[in-house]
Amino acid sequence: MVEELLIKNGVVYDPINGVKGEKKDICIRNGKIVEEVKNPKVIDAGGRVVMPGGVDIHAHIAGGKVNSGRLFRPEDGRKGLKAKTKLCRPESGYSVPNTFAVGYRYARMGYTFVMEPAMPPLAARHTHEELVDIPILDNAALPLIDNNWMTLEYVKSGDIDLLAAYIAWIIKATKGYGVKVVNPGGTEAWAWAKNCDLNDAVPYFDVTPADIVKGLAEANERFEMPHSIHVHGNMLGHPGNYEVTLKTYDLVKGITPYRDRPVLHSTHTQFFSYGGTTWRDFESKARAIADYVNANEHVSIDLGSVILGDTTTMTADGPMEYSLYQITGRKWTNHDVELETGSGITPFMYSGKVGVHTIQWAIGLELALLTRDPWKIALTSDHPNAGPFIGYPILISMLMSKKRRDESAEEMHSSIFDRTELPSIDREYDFYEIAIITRAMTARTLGLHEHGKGHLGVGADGDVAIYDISPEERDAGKIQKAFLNAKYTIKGGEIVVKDGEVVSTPEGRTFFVTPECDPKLTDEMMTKLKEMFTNYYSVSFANYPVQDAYVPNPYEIRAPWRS
Amino acid sequence: MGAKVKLISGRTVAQGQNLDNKLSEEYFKAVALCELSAEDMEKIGASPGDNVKVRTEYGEVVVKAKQSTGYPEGVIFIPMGPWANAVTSGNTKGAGMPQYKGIDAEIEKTDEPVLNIKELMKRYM
Amino acid sequence: MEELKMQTIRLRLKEEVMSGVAKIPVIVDALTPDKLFGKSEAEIKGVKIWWGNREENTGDLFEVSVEGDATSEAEVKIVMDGDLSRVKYIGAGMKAGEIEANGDVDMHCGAMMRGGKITVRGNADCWAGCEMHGGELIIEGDAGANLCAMYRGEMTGMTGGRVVVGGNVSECAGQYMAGGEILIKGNADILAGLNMKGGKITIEGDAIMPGADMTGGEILVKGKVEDMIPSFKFVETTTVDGEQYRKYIGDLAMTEKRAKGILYVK
Amino acid sequence: MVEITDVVCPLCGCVCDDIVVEVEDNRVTKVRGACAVGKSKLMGHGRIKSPAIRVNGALKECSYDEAIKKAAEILAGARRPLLYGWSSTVCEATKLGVCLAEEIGAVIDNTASVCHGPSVLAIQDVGLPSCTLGEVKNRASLIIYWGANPTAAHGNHMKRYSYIAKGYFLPGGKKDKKLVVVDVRETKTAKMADKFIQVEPGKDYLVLSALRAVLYGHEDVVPDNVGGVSKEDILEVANMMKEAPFGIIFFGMGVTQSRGRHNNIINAIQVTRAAHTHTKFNIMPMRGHYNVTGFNQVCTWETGFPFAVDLSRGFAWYNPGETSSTDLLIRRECDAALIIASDPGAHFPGESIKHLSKIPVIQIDPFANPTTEFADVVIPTAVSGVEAEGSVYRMDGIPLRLRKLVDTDYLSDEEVIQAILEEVRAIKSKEGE
Repeated sequence: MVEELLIKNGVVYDPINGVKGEKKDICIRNGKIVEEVKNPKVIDAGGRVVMPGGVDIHAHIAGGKVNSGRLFRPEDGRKGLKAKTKLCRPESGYSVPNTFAVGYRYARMGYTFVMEPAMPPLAARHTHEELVDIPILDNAALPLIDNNWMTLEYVKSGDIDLLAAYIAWIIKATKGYGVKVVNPGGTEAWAWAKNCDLNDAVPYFDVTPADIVKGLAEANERFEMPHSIHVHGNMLGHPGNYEVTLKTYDLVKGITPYRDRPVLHSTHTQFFSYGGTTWRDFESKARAIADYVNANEHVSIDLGSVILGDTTTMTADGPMEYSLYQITGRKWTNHDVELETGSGITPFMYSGKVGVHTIQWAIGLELALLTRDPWKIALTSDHPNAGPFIGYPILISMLMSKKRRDESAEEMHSSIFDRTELPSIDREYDFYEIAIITRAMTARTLGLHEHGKGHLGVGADGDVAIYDISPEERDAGKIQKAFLNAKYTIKGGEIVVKDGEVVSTPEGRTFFVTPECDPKLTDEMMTKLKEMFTNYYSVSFANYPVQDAYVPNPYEIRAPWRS
Repeated sequence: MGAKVKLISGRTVAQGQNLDNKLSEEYFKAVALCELSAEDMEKIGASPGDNVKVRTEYGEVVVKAKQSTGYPEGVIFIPMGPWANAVTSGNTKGAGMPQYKGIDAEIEKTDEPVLNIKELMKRYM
Repeated sequence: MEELKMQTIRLRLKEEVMSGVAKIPVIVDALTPDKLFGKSEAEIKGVKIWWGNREENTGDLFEVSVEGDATSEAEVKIVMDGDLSRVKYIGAGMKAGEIEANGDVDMHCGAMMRGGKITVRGNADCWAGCEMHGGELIIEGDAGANLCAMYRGEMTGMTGGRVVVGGNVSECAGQYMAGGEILIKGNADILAGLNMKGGKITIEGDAIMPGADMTGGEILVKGKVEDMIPSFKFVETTTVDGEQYRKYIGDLAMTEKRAKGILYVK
Repeated sequence: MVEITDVVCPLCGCVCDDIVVEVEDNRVTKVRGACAVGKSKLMGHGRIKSPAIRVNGALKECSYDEAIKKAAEILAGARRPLLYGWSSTVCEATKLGVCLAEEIGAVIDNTASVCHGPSVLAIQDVGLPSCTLGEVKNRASLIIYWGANPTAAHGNHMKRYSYIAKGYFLPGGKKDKKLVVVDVRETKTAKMADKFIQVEPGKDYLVLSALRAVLYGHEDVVPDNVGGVSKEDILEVANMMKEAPFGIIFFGMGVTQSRGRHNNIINAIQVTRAAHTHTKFNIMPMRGHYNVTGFNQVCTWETGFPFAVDLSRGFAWYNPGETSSTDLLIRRECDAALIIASDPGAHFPGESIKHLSKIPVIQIDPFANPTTEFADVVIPTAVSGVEAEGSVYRMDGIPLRLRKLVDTDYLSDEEVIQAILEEVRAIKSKEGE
């Protein structure tokens, strides 16, 4: 590893530090950003765009569900085949790439951190085994906590402190990062082939999804958690669901976050911004969602923007995947996880010739363009649900070029003109705003900016992306190309990508949070938890928590109890 | 006197208990046998403990006869292992999986001995 | 009319390639008429092909000779001789021209081909004509499993072209077939036309469990049908080419909405 | 004496993790809670004493270093090597195995190839509506074993997870449940069933198609007898499926290894999908070895494909039927093989063994077995789950960590593969010079 690095002549976009396209040197020593260096290796950025390493807030890259997707789609594997090189291991897959391809491809795009957003606690070891096998990227994973019987019981009895104790235990036991919610209550109902709307009673448990969301948001704020609850709400993908979405946001409005951040992160919001009553009168309600986000401070969103083409959809939202499979008739995998969660997977093709897909495609972009403050928005495609992450550069070019959007719209189904307002939006993102939605906002929303990610201030990690493009460039094609293959990606002070090729493959670190709960509450919760294990789990309590061996490169963040 | 049968193979408890002990007498006793119905037993004029020769398109092997209930006439069972595989087809028909079950076979009573594992493996070398 | 020019490229696999204890396969998708068109004998000898885990020069594995000239890909004919039983991907992906393989050929012969003609004077192993889109594949002997089917996980097999098998075919011939024609002069092992959604399969001999999970296309069995799939619906007795057949539609195991396949049985 | 609780059993795909073991003088002396087969495994058997290399037809003892060096020479020189086995070892070893396969351009394959490989092919066609075993325990009021005989192969399966287990919604255990068994013979499992369906060998496919037709409302087209099963019985099973709020099919090698192979499984999964139009229905393969699933998981996330992966051209090519072990051997494609934690000598068809016995074979295993009879290099290792720890995956994909119960002087599988890999790299870099 080079001990000192100096990046000269870069035009730097570092939103967390307010650096807005300034010509600025960046100094790195021993993997961290420093004021100055003495005897550095010098990279001449030659007036190119320089940003902190990308931080993805939500991409399904590791774990049982992702691997089931790979396993049942050898035809997808066949699409991305690349032979091994002296340095790199073989790549496979397009929408469900193998672990090595995940690391290399993200690094080529200038990303250095990715959040795996759906870890079934019972299978957490699996997620970590894959994360370890993803080269280069720092990472973390969010355990699913909302359909767990322990959660349902405590929400039902209203014991938010005990719920917090359970959250603390399960985040520690899974070496997880925060609280993930996926179709609260609906996933439990799916165990009986049913589903739940926001105010339906969950079968046998006598709570509603609304109770669960509120309870978890309150419990999460009992600690100094770096991230808010991360919510995939009810009725994902259903026409008319935007009202459910807004009601869900309203549930947590009064809750005070422990620090200056939202109390609810609404993920892949494109899938939750639907109007109409059926697929026939389906339309965009991105405006309604954006208006809400514009007017409130307690919600952040990521886009879940569609990338046209074939992909593999996968989520813990089992009933949603079943509906999708009924539409397509293609292969369908479902995997319900005892006492905790579920999941479904089915391939899907987004086509610009299909009205519904076209509207979905427009909604993601509308959300980004109609929400005024980019600090509330993250760029995602909910990889691979709305399309594989390798399509991010396409999305970036769309946001930066009205011309490109118009050209695309011309080729697409006419519903883009009558069911969305995308064609009438003139706004174009600049590089600074792109830097916000791809690294600064995401790092800040995850609380990672306090741990060296998403910015280039002194003390930050030496994670830098240099894109082969000048700040004046407006050509969408050139923008897309530049963001696909970085000129340089530097990770922890080490050059990992040069001219779009991976040149070194250091191991990534896994970030996890240790919530510190009141021991009395923990003891009380533990009695109930052990009963669950004795009677209903199929594994023993002692074999459940993720052993240290699964996190060989740990980065621990402590989250003290707020008494 | 022979009989035409379908041969299947599969796991048994005793076979499983000796998986790590295959060169032993216990494994031999557990696996070098053939379970069949009383009807088939009678058809070939064999009594429990007699040796039976099983012949298929792919080879032949001698195993001990064991009368068992639960088998329809014309279905015989050899526990998974080297004796069953001596007569199993390797043709996977493009699926990767040999057909271990439902192989057309002929059985007859024989005075030939049951080969032990070393003798059996020698046949391949 | 101007006489069609022809170029003949002869490739004879050297004996020593297949004479070891192991018969390590040679992969020849780089040796199609369209890819070799315009190359000199020396250049053909230098074309890299895989033999096991190493790349070799074609000239090191094959005796190569070239006669005549060609002005287009269509005028190139490749004649392959020697022990071809471990030579894979003969004519795979070819777009034009002709290949004649004298002997039994290995897997993937004619896979993904789009045009031209392949004649196999012997048997072809599994995946012959797999995901074929056009052209003509004649197999004079038997064909292995998954003839004109798809690779793992794909939902579409053969989409076009014509295939004739002189002998018998193994399991799952024409799986997920969506177009084109297959004529089988011998018998078909289980599940011919599995998941078929278009195109036509004619089986002159016997068939076992044909047409399972069909959603389209047509299968005609001139011989006996053993183990008829129990979820087909008898429609009527009808005459095809002067002979009486029982016409079924199916497969109702795919739901009524999707059961649009037609199966003719004697 | 030391008592160790919550021991994870390294035998079958059930991976029971509530076993209690007593250890005295560094030996397992007592096992509680395991089935007969699992207990036998944990108690242990005679071992291969030393690494050995075959010289003039006889195995000659040698050091680990010598055996590893010889193994590396064989593999580095091979044009089409096969790395087979991997189902009775831990994922950590498999990871290194994939790396070794890349390094030497090998085919890597596991015992799924001759077990539930067809199930994988089926999943690749239609997917797998399934769940974890705890879901079955807590919710499944209808349990169907199809071509599976857990009383012989998965001793604790019914007790811990299915028919006999008590669960949250089924507190009465088997009183609250129904058991259906479909098999060609009346096994012990079949004798316990509420309904036993005896099908003719090789006719499962037909019965499954008929069942689907009935579940989709087309009983009118189904003939009176399908594959030896009466229409009446088919209708009865279909009704039981429709009426159960949560049901599951467990299937075994009775369907994967008989005529139809993977297509039987596709059809069984299609039955599950058809049943799902009425109620909640699931299906799960009864995976054999304790980590056969783990290999498939690791191989999938590392190469993109679950087994039978050919890395000879530097990228992964997956095509069971071509790249699967029995085919490679019958077709005489391989010129060397490394066999680890498995025994093709006992479990492959004779035609495959014939070729295997003629090429250089490296065997890595704690125990002597028929493969040892012709292996050219024999490398004994620690018993995973007794003498070495590591990651394994249960039949339902749940990852667990095997424990180390006693000390050993044997190297672990992981250490041996690592050493071979390093040796191979050294040879290759010398060649490169």
